Amino acid sequence: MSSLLKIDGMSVTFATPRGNLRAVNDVTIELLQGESLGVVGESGSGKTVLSRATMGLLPGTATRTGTITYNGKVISELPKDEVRELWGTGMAMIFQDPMTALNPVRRIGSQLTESLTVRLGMDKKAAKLKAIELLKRVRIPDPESMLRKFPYQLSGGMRQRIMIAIAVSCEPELLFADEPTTALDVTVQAQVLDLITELRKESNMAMILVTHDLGVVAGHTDKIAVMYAGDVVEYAPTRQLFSNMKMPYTEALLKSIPRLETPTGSRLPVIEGRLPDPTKNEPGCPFANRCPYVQDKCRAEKPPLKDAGNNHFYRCWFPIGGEK
Amino acid sequence: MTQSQITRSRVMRRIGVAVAATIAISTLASTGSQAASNPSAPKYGGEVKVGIFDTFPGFCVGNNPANSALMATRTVYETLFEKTRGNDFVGLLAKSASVSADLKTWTVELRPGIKFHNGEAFNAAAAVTNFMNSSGMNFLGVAATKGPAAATAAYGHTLGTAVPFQSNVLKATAVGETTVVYSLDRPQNDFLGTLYASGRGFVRAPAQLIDKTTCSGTPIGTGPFKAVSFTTDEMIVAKNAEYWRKDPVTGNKLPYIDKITFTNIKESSSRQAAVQRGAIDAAMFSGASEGQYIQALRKQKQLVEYKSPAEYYPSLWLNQGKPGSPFKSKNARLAVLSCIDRVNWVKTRTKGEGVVSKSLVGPNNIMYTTSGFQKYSVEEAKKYVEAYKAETGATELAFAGPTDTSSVSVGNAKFFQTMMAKCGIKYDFVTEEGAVIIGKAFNPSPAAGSHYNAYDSIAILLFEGTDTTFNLPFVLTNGFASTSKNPLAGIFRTSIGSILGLNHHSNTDVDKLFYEGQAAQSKALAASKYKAGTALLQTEAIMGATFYFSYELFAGKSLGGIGKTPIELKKTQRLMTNWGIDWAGVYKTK
Amino acid sequence: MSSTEQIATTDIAPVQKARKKRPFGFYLAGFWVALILFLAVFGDFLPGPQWDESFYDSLGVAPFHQSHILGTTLDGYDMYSGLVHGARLSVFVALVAVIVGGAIGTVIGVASAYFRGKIDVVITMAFNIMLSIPNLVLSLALISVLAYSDENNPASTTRRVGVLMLSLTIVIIPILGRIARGATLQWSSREFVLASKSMGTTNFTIIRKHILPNVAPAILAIGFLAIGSVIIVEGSLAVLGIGVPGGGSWGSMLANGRGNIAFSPWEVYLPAGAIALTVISCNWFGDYVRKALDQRESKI
Amino acid sequence: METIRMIFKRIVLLSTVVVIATFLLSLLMRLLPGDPAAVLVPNAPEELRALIREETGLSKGIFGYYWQWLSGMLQGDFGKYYLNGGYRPVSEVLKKCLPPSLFLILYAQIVALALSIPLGLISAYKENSRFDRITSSVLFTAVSIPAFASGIILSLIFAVQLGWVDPIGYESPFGNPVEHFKLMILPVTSLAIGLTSSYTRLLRTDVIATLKEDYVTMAASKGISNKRVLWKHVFRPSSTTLLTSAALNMGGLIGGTIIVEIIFVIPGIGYEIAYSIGARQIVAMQTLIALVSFAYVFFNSTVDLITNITDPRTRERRV
Repeated sequence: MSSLLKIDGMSVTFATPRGNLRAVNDVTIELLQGESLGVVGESGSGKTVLSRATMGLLPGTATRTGTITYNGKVISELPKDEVRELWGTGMAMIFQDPMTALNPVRRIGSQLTESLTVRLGMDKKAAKLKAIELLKRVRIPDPESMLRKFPYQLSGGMRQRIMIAIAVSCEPELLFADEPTTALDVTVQAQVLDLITELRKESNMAMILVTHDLGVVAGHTDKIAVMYAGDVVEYAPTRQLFSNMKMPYTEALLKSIPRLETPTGSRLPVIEGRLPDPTKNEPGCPFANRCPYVQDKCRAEKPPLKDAGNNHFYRCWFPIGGEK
Repeated sequence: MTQSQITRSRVMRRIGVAVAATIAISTLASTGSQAASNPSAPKYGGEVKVGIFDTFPGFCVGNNPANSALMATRTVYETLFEKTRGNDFVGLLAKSASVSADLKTWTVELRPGIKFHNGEAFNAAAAVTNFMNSSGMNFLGVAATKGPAAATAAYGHTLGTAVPFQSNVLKATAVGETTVVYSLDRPQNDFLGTLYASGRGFVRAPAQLIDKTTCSGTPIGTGPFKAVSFTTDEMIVAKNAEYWRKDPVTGNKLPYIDKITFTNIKESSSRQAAVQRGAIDAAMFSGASEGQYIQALRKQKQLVEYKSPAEYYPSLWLNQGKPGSPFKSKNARLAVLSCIDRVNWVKTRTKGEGVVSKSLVGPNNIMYTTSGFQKYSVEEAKKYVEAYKAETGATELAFAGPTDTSSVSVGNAKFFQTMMAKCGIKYDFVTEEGAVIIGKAFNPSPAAGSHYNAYDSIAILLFEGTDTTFNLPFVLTNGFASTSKNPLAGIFRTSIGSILGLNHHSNTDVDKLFYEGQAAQSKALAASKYKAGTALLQTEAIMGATFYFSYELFAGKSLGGIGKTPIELKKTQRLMTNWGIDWAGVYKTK
Repeated sequence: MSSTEQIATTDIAPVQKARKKRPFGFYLAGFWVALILFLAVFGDFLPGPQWDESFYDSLGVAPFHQSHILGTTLDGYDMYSGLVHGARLSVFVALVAVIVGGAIGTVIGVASAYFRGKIDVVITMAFNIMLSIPNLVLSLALISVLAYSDENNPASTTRRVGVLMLSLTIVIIPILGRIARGATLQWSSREFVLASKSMGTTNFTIIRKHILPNVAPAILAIGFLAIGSVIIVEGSLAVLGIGVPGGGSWGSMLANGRGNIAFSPWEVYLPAGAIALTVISCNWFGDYVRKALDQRESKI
Repeated sequence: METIRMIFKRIVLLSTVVVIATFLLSLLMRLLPGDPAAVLVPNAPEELRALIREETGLSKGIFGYYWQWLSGMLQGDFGKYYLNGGYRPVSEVLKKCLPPSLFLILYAQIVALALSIPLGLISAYKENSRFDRITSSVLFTAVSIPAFASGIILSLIFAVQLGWVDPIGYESPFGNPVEHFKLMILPVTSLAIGLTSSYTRLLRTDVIATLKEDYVTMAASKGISNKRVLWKHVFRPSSTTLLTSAALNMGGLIGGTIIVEIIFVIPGIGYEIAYSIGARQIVAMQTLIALVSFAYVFFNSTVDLITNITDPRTRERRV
């Protein structure tokens, strides 16, 4: 399999009234064709920015540095119009909240066929047929009447399926899924994720799945990048990560997932403390203040990214289970 | 059928405070230059747009269109007689007139064969109907038999301020088809002036007069144009194909133009711009308030100026009748009249277009005399103020007057206020809409405790033209003489008859002198009596004046024939008057 | 709390700069308003020609004349003195109308939204009725009726100015009243109000302590805009001949001079400029208050 | 069914507002001191005044008068302008003065919308850019210049000095369309300046908010052009406030055209209102203002209704 996407040393800063805010710090990630990567972290960890920055969907207040190579072509320096050519057909995105990400005043049909007519140049009839097929693929009953509906007439799960249909409509090679299930009921979360994985497998799509829930990525990704305060703090193949967790932060994330076997009434462990202020550049490990294993060195110096072998990287002075 | 012009809502704008002067510019002077300007032969057809500065109040006897609106009205209607440039009368609808030796019976011969726009014949009966309505005689007849309510229901629409202008006529009788005999109460040598009424004595079709629901909205006359439609601010008239007049020089059938649209363009600057750019073919202006526009237009080579003689005489009326007015005191009147800085008024307010008054009327009026006219002197005025205070025990000389809402009128009032302040006189002005002012100044049924004229003083144009008869109802103590045998006198002496004299003075010597003037058998005697009357008004400080002014019409080269079509050979009517020009002989050059 | 996700929004706005400083216009507006207020208060003590005296020998002189710094009108009135004097009337009329109208409107609007029920229905209806008639028409009708007098000595100048202010005040009441009502509705359902209520605080105290301070900025913002509109309406009324009589305000200066634009254009440009600058300044302040308000909102 | 009920409720509310507004107007007219008939026909004899009092219902007290006026209105009798001796029906005047005003307002709205939609979209899209700041300041200044001043200045420059169009007048579009449009240019411009300014600001604010919506990012991520995103995805959801306010202005503008109609001598309804107020023609005045008030309430309710029915978001709220 050849390399599809390579992010090399990407940083993103936002200009805010309180000063520059560093959202993503020097991140390097590689994704092969058909592979899926989970990006995991709390809110504010920079995971959403990472995905949007990669695609180029950032607001004007943001500055991005580093190199992004897509299919062997450096796209980070391309003018906007050429990057846009990739959107939809090359890379596509499924958004977090299906309630807000569908245009409330346009019918499902027009939103769904827009990419088909505009990007693929289909005529209206063909686009409609294709749209119906897409809706069938995302398991929507009675797809023809669906085309005439407005988003408000649909449930959250339905809307998310529509979004998925829109995202895959042009058969992209790379799919960004930004917390695709967060806004949904627990019962439909799994269905939606399974649907995405199935679609992905059918057409060998690569995927970057952004989530705060380690449990979600476990079954659906090949590798995982854990982010904290803009840094990738642990990066490993999925199995490797779960079997040989190095970062205290990853551990804390894992503990915070509610499990069916957790006795009712017991308190769910949460990560104490808060993320550091991203506008300030303080020395030391950013997790130091919240880390149960913190030592003096952690507060003094920021750990570099270390290689644990087996494509496993982490960023900690005192990893769980010790250094390799 | 005479009509008063008092209800000129917008006169206030062209007001002043005035008396006496020399003839500055006369109509006759300006005619020569225009003779050469339009050599082309008259052509038929075309539409013309004209800008005016008054609204259209309607066309019944009670509606008195102000001067520029009168211009439009007079394309539809015609008077019995028309004034010539030599200050004589020439018959228009009438052919001739003769008077008995005692000056009490006037016999008017009408032109035969003239028809109103609705096909009705204009004849002696029609002329009498006009008189019976506008004089109130018809009203009286019904009132006598069926009571005033029935009379109002039938003729209320034709009751207007025209009534006192005809108070000297006891009876009008039709003799045959074309002869009307007017029997007068007092001898009157200038009765044709009464019939002309400064251009307002025009003849309406009996059908119009009789229907009270349509009288003011359906103008039907004999004129060169028929009314097509009118709104408050626009009147459209179209050619009357059956018009009776022919050009006595060329024999051409009149009129030439197909359609004229008269539009009230309130904003002077807009009217100026419109005529200057050729958006309209002609526009009328008032020299009293639009000096800067007139002067700017005068420089435009593409326009021709038609200027009336300076024979419009705004006056300052000092109300002696109103409770609380200071003007029962002669000292108060003298103080105010001595405080009028006419030279600077003319310079500032008329931009030099007016003429400084030296008498209540101008030099081409038979009443003209400088005798007794108060001269401008702040010291004198201050002395009179002191005398007034001593006489009445008042702490100050204070009075009020109205101004309409236009910038010019308010500006005039402000100027007047500053002027009075220099003499220690306190003048307060009250801003009200023109129509409201007219209503309050000429109020035939004042509420208890108020008066026919609600204002201490009012500056307004009522004296116009050269006919004394037209000015009399305003200066006499009552429109109906105390000796009047007019059957209406009983009813109207206390209402309509008494409202026109805005001064509400009680000096019957004034009445006597003017009546003697009207009864005089020779022009010289008449003149001396009139002058004595004017002098009395001036020495007694009954009223004042500031300036005289002219009306102007500016027309583009697209119009020809203005002032070139006499009614009869060698009897050319006036070129430019308060009611503009005669549109019958005007044609479009392209 | 800061979250990058909240900032990350859309790509389709190109580079923008974060703005921290108060814009230059803010200071300009402040300077102008200060100047106008100064002139309105102390104008009569400043040296200069009489504002209501016609200078017969200098009719329509251009600005920068030695004795008439801003020129004179075609009728000989000094422009500088007129503007200084006009500042007082224009600003006075506008301030009175907006402050009094705003106060009444706020009381009614707040009460209406706070107590709800029938009062609210009636007041909302009343506001709608008043708003259904255009500003200018309503004030025209009010003035023409209120300034009319049947007495022998009819409505005086002072009375007309009073009526003018009264009419403009009446026009302002529903405009600001509706804003106050809307803001109160929004705030009175907040938790701290409910909490306060549950602790037995009196309605009056709640309104005074919790509602008014929060509603005030919204009213202030619109109030500034209203001052601008009142100045313009006053000018329009002057054009119609029923503004401040005698050319005492900027509006009536403009109304009087409008016909002379071809002869002495400064008669139009100077008062129009003064009105425009004042209106711009008021709008600026209104905008500034509104933005500050938005920021505060977004922080909560 | 629900829609019908809503429409019915609106109609009831609308009529209530109009009835109360006009009743208050009657009350206001009756505040005029003295005899209202004397106000209508200032120098007519008492007999005529009595006749007019009877005809208008002024003799019947406030309720009688109002009822007579209202029932007249409902039967198409709009009252009269009283002249000294006769009258003109207001309906006749309306026939003449309504079309010019409607054309004027319509054109001003079209021009203002045509300008403010692209301006608002672009300046929101380029928020805080030089374009945005220049547009904002120009519009800010423009709205601060009163219509009467801009009208006079426009007239001086384009009609008097450059002579491109005639300074005044009105032509019917059916008789002389070219002249009609030429004459409309200046008045429409001076009306549209202020409108454009406020519309642009409204739209800009809304578009800035919409641009932050997820669905806009979503649309952009489809790879369609910015232009398409702006028009298809941003403009429509942002336009509700703009269109509502434009529709509301229809009523307000009828009165707001007074000044422009006077300066450019357009025989419209604003002009007639000013005239009837000036001449204290209280019956005509009441009818004309009632029509304006009706227009305002009518447009207000209609717009509300239409957005209620057509904008899925409001339906969502109801659901």
